[in-house]
Amino acid sequence: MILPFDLILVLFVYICAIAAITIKDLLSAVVILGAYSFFMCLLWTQMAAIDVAFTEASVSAGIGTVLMIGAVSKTKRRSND
Amino acid sequence: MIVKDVLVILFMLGGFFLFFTATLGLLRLPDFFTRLHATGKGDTLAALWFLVALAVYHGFSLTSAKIVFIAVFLFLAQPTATHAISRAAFRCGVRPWTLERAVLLDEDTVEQGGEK
Amino acid sequence: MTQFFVIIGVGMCVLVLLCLYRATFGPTILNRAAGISAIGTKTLIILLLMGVIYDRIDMFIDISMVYALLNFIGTVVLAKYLERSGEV
Amino acid sequence: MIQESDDVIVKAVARLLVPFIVVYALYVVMHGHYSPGGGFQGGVILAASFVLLGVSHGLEKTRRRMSEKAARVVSSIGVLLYGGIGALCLILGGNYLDYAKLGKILRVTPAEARSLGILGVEIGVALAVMAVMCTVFFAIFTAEESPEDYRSVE
Amino acid sequence: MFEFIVSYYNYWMYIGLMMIGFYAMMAKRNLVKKIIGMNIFQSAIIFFYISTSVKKGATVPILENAHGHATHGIEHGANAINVMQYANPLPHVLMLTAIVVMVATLGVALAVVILIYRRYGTLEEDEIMKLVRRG
Amino acid sequence: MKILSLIAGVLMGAALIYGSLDMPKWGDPHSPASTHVSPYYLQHSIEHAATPNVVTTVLADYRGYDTLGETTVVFTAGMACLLLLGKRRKRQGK
Amino acid sequence: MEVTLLLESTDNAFRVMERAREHAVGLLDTAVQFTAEQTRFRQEKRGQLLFTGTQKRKTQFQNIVGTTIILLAFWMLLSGKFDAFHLTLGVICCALTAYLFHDLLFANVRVGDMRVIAARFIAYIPWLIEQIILANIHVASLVLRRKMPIDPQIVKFKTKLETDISCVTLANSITLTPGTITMDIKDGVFYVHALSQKVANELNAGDMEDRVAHIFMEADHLYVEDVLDAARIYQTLRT
Repeated sequence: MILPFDLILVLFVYICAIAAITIKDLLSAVVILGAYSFFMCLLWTQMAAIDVAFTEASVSAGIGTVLMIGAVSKTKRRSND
Repeated sequence: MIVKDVLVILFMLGGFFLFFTATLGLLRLPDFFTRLHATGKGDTLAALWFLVALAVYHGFSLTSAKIVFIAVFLFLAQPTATHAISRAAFRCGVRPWTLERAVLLDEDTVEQGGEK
Repeated sequence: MTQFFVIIGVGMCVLVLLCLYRATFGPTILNRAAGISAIGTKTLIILLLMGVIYDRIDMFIDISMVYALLNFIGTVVLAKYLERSGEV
Repeated sequence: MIQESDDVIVKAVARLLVPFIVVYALYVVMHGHYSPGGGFQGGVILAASFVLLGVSHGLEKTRRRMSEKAARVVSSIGVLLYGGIGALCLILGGNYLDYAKLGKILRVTPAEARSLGILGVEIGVALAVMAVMCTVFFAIFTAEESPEDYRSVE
Repeated sequence: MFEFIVSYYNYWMYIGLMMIGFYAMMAKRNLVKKIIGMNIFQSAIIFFYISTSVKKGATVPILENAHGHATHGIEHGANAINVMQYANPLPHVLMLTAIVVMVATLGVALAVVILIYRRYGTLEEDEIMKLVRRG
Repeated sequence: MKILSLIAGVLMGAALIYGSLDMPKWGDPHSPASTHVSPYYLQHSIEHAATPNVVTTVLADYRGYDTLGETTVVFTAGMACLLLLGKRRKRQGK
Repeated sequence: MEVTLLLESTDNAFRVMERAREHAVGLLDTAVQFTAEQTRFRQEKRGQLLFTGTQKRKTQFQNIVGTTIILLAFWMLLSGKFDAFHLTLGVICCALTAYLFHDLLFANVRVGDMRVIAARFIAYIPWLIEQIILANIHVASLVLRRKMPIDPQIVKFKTKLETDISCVTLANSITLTPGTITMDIKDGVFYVHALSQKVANELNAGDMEDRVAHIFMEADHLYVEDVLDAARIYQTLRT
């Protein structure tokens, strides 16, 4: 564990989480969720959980965001809240 | 040993400076296309500096070869992503910002490019 | 030397915060995508710096390579969706 | 969404990168013993290569390599490989998933037999995860948007 | 006091993240927003599990200087490994599989969302409930 | 509704924070989670399975049943997705 | 009188015969020419067909082998373990990947020499990095000033490059040198967004395009010649 990294990264994670649930444009929310996964990966790396970070990196960069964008493209993009 | 450390520090500071200018450009420049100028490629060169610094720090080994591969893939993938997103904006009809804050493009460019 | 790497890493995190401003408050989805692709590159570098701090860089380099190889798929898919739908 | 892209650059770069992504994923699967990685990660990266191929080169070229039917079969093969290795240990006189008994037929020491057993299991997991991710990707991206006969309620 | 905060703030962080996800799952009416909240909730739980595995000053749980020589390990390796030097691998294993299962369930949830949109033409929960009650 | 869910979330958070005060300190090497079974895994991984990556050993060898279950869950999720969205015949009626 | 008549008639007869001989020779000549052309054309076509046919059949195998070798080098650099077990695993994995993806890495087979292209490409990289650094300094100085003196504009130019891989090299080089982004490529026309007038003027000079054309041997038009002269190559291959 590296303490200064931990504090800053947790702050980033909070910013991303709040932004992802408040933005009304679903596509933007999905894209910001991708950034949330980046920071989660960094957080787990600094906690020495390297395999978990590997999984999160490959999942979020390869599949997760793509699936969400596909689902948004098949449904509606705007949301009411 | 000391030469290596100095080299690493110099490269890292250079990369950090380039990252800083790229981020500053991302914040300051007026519209989307000009922001892409700052982020898409200043970042790539800065990442190259950092990778060179790490390769120097780690010495000559297979890890350095992997670092070279990371640089190659970054130089392939990053411009492609920049191009893809800017092309999407161009096709969607986003008007670029110009000096007079008015569109001064010749007509057929707009006709062929922006399909709006 | 480790201190230097930690300081550089924290500085990179501050730059990520500045990019995050563009990613969260960016006027359109395009600006957000630009900010997030910038964050992706910086993430790769921070990962490698953490590897140096832990002194196990040969383990951490694999994750960085995943980001270098796969990070542009999301942007390409997003660009394709925007091109098809035609609205930004 | 999944038809062939008309962008030359994306197509060419995807063409150049896809074989390297696949080899990298296989490296991750095979070297899970010594560096981070393993079946789950390698499977997801393999699926990501197919996603990239499908997004850039269209559905037809992807189907030529991994069709939906093949994905179904491969995912079953992956789970069966995992279970089959366990059952093989059972047949050889050990407990279920006790790879040390594999040394009898492979003629190696029990520790190395366990290592090889781990490798086989990881390959099974990678196949299953890859095929399932491809299935989900195809299912979501080829779903019809809103056919009329579903709109009966309004 | 400072010592107290440093030794417990990580748990509070994950609790706050979990609250954000919980609130999004309950209060947001859009179904995709609910899925995003579910994602955040799951990551918070994974965050908690990984937090329990941390040891101060420990590196990644991949043994050093022991690249696959089983015989050497048997002779003098077993006692030479300092357990305090490596992080606890058990929560990593549990959470590693949890992430992949998370993506698989995400796929199923998105499939259900697409089906709901086909059937009702909207993603807002209250409108869907209105349509369901009407007929 | 929003107020209610906010209250519920805050209540849950308060209860969890109260519970977290009894947790071991963050980064404590002698916490109960890392003293019972994980030292055994760390010490015997090389000896039993010739694998330096302890995570892989625990994943596929010591806890193989667990991973078999997880793989089955992933497989089932894929099949469920296929059932939900796959090409099928038109529904009869309604 | 009669003698002159006789002489004239013989003369005429000789002339007629001469003309007939000329006609015959001409006819024969054209016939010979025609048949020769026909046979040559047929031969050429046959050779061409044979050449392309063998090429097609050969190239799939060659593609698989070439892809395997490249991927095996990549694998060995990644793996770092050179014992028999891991090398066997590597060969199996690379062969499998090459079998699945053989038409991706070498999509358009060209007769040009790959080694020359590789050497020229490697020589191109330092120049590119130098350009990137220079232009990066330019953009950094633009950004750091209080009033940013930028003048964005769209430059449109038609390229002479033919294959897609050289187009991609040019486009990515343009994107990498800061100040310019390739926005779109439509039928060989590049739309480039330039950050300032200076960068746009540099781009219009076309130095980079010439260099890229030099790398992929499109300036020499070796490619077109080689395809037309397939029969000759085939003959030299046969002997």
